[in-house]
Amino acid sequence: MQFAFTDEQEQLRSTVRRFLEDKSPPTEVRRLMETESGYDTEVWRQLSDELGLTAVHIPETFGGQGFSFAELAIIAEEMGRSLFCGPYFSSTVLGATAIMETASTAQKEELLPAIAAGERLVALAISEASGRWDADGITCKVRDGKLTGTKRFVVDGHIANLLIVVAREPAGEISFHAVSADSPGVARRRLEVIDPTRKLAQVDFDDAPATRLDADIDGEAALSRILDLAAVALANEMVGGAQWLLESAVEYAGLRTQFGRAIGSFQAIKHKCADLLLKVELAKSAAYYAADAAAANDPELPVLACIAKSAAADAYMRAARDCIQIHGGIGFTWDNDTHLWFKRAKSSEVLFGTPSLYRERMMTQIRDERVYA
Amino acid sequence: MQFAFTDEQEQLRSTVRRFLEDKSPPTEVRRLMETESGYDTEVWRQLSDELGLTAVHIPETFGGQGFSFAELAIIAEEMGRSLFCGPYFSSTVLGATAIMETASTAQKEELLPAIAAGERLVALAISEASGRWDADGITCKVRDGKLTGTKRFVVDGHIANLLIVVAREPAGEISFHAVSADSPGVARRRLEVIDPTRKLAQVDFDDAPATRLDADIDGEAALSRILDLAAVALANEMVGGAQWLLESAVEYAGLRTQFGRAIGSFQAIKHKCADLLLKVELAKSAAYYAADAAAANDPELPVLACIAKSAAADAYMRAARDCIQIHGGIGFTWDNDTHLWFKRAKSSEVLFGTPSLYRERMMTQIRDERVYA
Amino acid sequence: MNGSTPNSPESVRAEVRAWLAANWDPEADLVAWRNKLADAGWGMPVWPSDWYGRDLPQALAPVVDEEFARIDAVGVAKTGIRLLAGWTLLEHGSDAQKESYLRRVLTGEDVWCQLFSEPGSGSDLAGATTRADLDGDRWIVNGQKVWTTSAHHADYGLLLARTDWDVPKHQGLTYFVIDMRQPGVEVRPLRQMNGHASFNQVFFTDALVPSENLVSKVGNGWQVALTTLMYERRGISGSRALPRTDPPPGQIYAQEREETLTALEPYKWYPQRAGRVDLVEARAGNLGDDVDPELRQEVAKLLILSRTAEWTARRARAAQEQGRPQGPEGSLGKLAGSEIARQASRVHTLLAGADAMLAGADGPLDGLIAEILVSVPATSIAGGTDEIQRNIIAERVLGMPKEPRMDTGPFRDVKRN
Amino acid sequence: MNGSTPNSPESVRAEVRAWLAANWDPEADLVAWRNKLADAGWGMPVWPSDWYGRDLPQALAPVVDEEFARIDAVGVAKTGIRLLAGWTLLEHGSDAQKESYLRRVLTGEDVWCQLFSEPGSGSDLAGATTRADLDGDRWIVNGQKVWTTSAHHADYGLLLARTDWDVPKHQGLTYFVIDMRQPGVEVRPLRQMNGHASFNQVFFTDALVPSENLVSKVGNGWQVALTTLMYERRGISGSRALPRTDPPPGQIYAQEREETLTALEPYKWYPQRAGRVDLVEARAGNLGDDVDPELRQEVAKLLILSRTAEWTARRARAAQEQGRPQGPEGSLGKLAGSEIARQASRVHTLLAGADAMLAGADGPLDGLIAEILVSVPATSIAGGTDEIQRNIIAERVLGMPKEPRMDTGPFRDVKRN
Repeated sequence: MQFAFTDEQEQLRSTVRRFLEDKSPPTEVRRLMETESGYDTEVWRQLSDELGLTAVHIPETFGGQGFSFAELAIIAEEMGRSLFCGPYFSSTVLGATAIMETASTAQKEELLPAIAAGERLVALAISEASGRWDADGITCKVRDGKLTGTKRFVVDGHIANLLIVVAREPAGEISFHAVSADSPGVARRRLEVIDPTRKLAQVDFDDAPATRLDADIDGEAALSRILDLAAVALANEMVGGAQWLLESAVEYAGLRTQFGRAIGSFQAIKHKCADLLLKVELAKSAAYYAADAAAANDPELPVLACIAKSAAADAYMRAARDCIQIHGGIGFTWDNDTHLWFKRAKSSEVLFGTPSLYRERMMTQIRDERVYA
Repeated sequence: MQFAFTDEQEQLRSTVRRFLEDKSPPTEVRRLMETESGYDTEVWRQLSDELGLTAVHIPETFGGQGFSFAELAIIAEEMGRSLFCGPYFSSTVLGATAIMETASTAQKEELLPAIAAGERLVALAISEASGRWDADGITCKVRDGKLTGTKRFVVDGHIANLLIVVAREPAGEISFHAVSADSPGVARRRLEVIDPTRKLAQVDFDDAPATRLDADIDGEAALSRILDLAAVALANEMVGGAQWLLESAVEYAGLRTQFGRAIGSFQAIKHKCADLLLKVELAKSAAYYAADAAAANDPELPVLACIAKSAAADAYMRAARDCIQIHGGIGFTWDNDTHLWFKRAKSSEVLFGTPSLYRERMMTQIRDERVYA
Repeated sequence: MNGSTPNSPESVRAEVRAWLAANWDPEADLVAWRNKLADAGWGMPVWPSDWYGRDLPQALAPVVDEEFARIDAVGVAKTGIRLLAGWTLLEHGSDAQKESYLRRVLTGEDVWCQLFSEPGSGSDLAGATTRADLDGDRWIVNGQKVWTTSAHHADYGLLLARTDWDVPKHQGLTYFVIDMRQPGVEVRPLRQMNGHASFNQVFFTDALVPSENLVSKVGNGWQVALTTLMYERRGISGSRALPRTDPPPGQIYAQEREETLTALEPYKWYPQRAGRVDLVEARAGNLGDDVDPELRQEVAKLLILSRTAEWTARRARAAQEQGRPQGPEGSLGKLAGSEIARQASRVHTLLAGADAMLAGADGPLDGLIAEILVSVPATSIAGGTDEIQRNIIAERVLGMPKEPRMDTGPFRDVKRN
Repeated sequence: MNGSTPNSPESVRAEVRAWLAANWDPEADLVAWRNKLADAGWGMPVWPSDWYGRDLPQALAPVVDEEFARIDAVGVAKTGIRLLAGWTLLEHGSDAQKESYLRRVLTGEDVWCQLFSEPGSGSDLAGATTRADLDGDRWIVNGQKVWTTSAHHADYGLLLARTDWDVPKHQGLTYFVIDMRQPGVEVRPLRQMNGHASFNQVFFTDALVPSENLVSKVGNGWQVALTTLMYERRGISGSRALPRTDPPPGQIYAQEREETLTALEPYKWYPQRAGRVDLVEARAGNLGDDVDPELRQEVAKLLILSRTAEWTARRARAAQEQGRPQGPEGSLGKLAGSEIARQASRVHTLLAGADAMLAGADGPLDGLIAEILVSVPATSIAGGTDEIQRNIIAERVLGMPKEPRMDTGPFRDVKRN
């Protein structure tokens, strides 16, 4: 397992950070979050065409760059840092990954190149009204290539061209399906969300034509693995956001003067920041380690994903809370940027499951390991 | 429900505090905790004869003073504050209360006067090797007036004259029995404990002669109520100890100078103390409220006992930890008194059940209320 | 008759009851009725008889309240900060100021706002840098205030401004009543992260205050402000009063309800800010083991916090009522409230699960949960941050030593934003 | 040959391997072998070739360690604080001092102790008030030190004492080597709350230090002490080294084992102080729903803390090995350790339940759990309290502004205990 980024990875990080600092400053985030689509097509084009970020972890045979999940995680972290508004998490992280895990070679050849090019946007539809993300929560039915049911919490589901839908076969097993967003029987509605920088949709399927992704896999195991990978990418995105909040809090504490002193010279503020740094650094270690495990197909991934997701969620929420508190009243205003990250933190905290569910899952997996090992 | 102590109660508190400050300073606590019996018989005599504290909540018809559980709780709080070493908690709080809840009038007439006079020491034996305190944990068997089994965690079981033992009848129900400590078939052994100011014993019964306490009651309900009362008394004892620790920490922080300032002028210390004060005051409110409910036979007692015990345990442990931390290295030495209270806090945290078990019990009871109300 | 009655609870009760029987009319006009209250002194009976009161001791005030409540009689205006203005002017104002303002404070005809906080002085109120410079017989005010509630419809403001920069900061402040309806005063709403705009920023550009509007004397502003703040801490400010549910028939109730609703409009989210423990209470008996594994413990912790905080507040009140010295319980409520709000937010998140991502009509309880989640961060800041509360508790309740101060010299030389 | 070899990993490896092949003998006498190591420079190869080393760059030290480990060869003495003494004297000592002490530091023949902390200066080490007064060609020492490990069998102490009371506190300290075996030095064990006595109090009553034992120069003691502390933070101090389990046959292993056991005797509880997460790890796969309702979550939190702290430490090391600037990860270990210990204590309590009340032979794991519970409070204090660590992290890592200081004047006038 690697504990340091390679020079190439550091360079990738710098490139992405420079791009996002230029293209996704808070003013742009504020502009885009008020739009219906939620992103800027020109920036998306640059990100795809010029930087090739949409292709990063897709194999070269399918039009990708053939890097690993570790590089994807670095990009996610930087996007979390800048609160980038765009369908990267939905299409590249969730959508492309789901296809890579469940589609046949022929299907990959058909679907992935346009995704790698950033031309086709995919959304992954798992959760339903119950808000569960595991196989037991899947009640959407598929029969004879027709899909019926309702999916909720579909990230960027309102703008995707293609939907990857997890459904239940008549015999009861879980399977993955590609559904074109403009098919008959598909109705999409954007949901009102707490975090306007990440749009969610509800998608209703009524006998919608669906193509089963037919790699020879166990659907439940694939869902589980896709969720592990999603959690790891999200964890990396979250630590990026947490780091931004920490830096913002420390900077403000150094500038803001009360009682004739910078407030950062008061132990109440100083020690809060020190504790926060610890929490953020531990979460980063978990996120990086899990990303490396994902890249290396490490069998410990399920446990590491749980650690990464819960540590990152707790650190991000703590960072958001502390950053507002250190800013005082100003931190609670709309004009101050902190709340943008706060809302992303809150939304990410529960996406794919709460920290306590992930901890419980970790304990179950540790037990399984012992029992079956 | 009362939210203030009466003048009489305040006077009782002052009397008890003065007595304990005189008779139970830390030097005495240190002396007695190293003895086998764990208490000073002359102080015990004064406490019983002169102050009548052993009689406080026992009805006048049985040789007591006829005060309520609220007065008992005040005494417990003061004893917790001074870490009084003596069989008050075991004999007066647990033993006498158990007899009052489970014995017939004739048995009370026989047993209680000597207890009220402080001449007979009773110990209550509930828990066994499993460490459980509920009815399901009772495996000691009684048949034809003979008791067999092993009890652990019997507070002052090594010095009591009389043991009140919870056992299971052949038909499966729970019953309470009086067993003379010097009966054949009774073997007692003092256990090594973390808190030397509260001694625990293991008692083995091998066909020991036992007299069933035969009030017309449901044994399981009685056990539950006795444990509620025990938890409330212990909660009051704990907040007394927590208050001592808080005062000790604040006092030391005002005296100790580092970097040219009293350490209490640093926000790190100051804010820790403010947070601790909040925790201790909330726990006190819970302990007082629950004691009042116990005195008033309030049907909400089971929920209130859970709140009081868990709040007091958490506040006491926090106070103990913070008091050591504020004292720094000196707080970790044997010669500093803080560890005496720390160990009592740790021991009390788990006596009758951990705070999380009490919280779980609270939730179960809230549910039961809703379901059956 | 004012002041001549022997003040026993019975006599006061008989007197107010008789007066109400003779005067109360649910169909009266609100302002006319309140003028009657001011004349009789029953609206603020603890105020001096010279100024719309009856010299009643505080301990007897509940008797009067009870009699009003018994027949649902309407009292003087209490929303907003007008009563803070009333109390402050009563203690520090000139007779002319009392004459000008107090009656309309009670009738509710004038709206008041408090102009203390500034962008550069939040926790450190005494660090205000809004300036007032004497120019003949008037003061010229320049600067900026913030977190001002009701400023957008206020007639008058309680203004704390710096008039001397060469003395230590607490000594260079002066307290004024400023007319808010003048060209030099600009009020802009301040939007919060939860989307509401309960507060305003107020900009002063050569705004004018006539000399007679100076309260107390030049340089004594901090002392006067402390009076206002003391009454604020005692909860005199009525911003959290709720409108009557199901008001009885009668014109006066309709008028009062409209007044309350207008005053409360910006504060609709205040209950959400506090965490809405009531919503958790309602579900607590209903949480099985099929829910989030941490939920039952976290709910229990929340209920324990919230109940013990309530009991602690009652202990403080009971001690006060018994005339015992107030224990530490009284100062702890605000800090406890922050913990409760945070824990409630945690519990609502666990309860909602994925639904915690949704807001508005799509969100749980029609968006109420989302509003809680994005409002609770205000609780540990508004009205004094947790950090300031801990300082106060440690220093004033526990008697711990103060921090060395860096702002005791002439204000001109104090480091500031 | 010293210093003349081109320093490639391969050449160093070949060289040390050849030397060991020629010299290593498991039946050698421990001190004789270490004298040989000192002569050849392989015991501390990064030390200068003039002083028992080989001028090797730090980056190549692991190669030498690997070769020693490969054949289980014994190294120089590392227990106690003797290597801190070695490094400090190497940097600041006179040639005569190096000549007198360094060799026996490496052979382990002399035991050293560190005399910095005092009852009145714990967090504030520079506030020491033990005094050294010059009397002809010797210094007379009076005062009291505390938290001194190994003082009861030490030959020499590293003493920080005040020699000038009229300058600011950091400037009035001087660093000495003091002979511990003299009548003016009294060592008393200091018992801790867990019953162990790992530390000592040391009382000086007209103890004597000859002038030649002054390290560096008068008034430069704080700078020298910082060197000692820096090496201590780098983990050079060997107090936590464990004795070999299953040592191979050979006289030298027996001698080494005895040395280690003696040195470690007072520290047997150190693993318990850290919380013994290993004991929880061993049971983590085995916790059903029949246990305490909070336990699974609390165990998960502990394992997450402990694993992420370990990965964070490895990130720091990896960055260092790559020659990248060390990130903040390095400074955080101690603070993380405190949190881990506290959380471990919590978990052990929940796991043990009622058994947590028992100790010694009656307690779980033969008293080990009880020892954990009464030892963890030391973790957040020893070696710098959590509060001091947070200051350091905030100021040095995050670059936050320092607090105003109250102790910058002449030490004589600084408020102290």
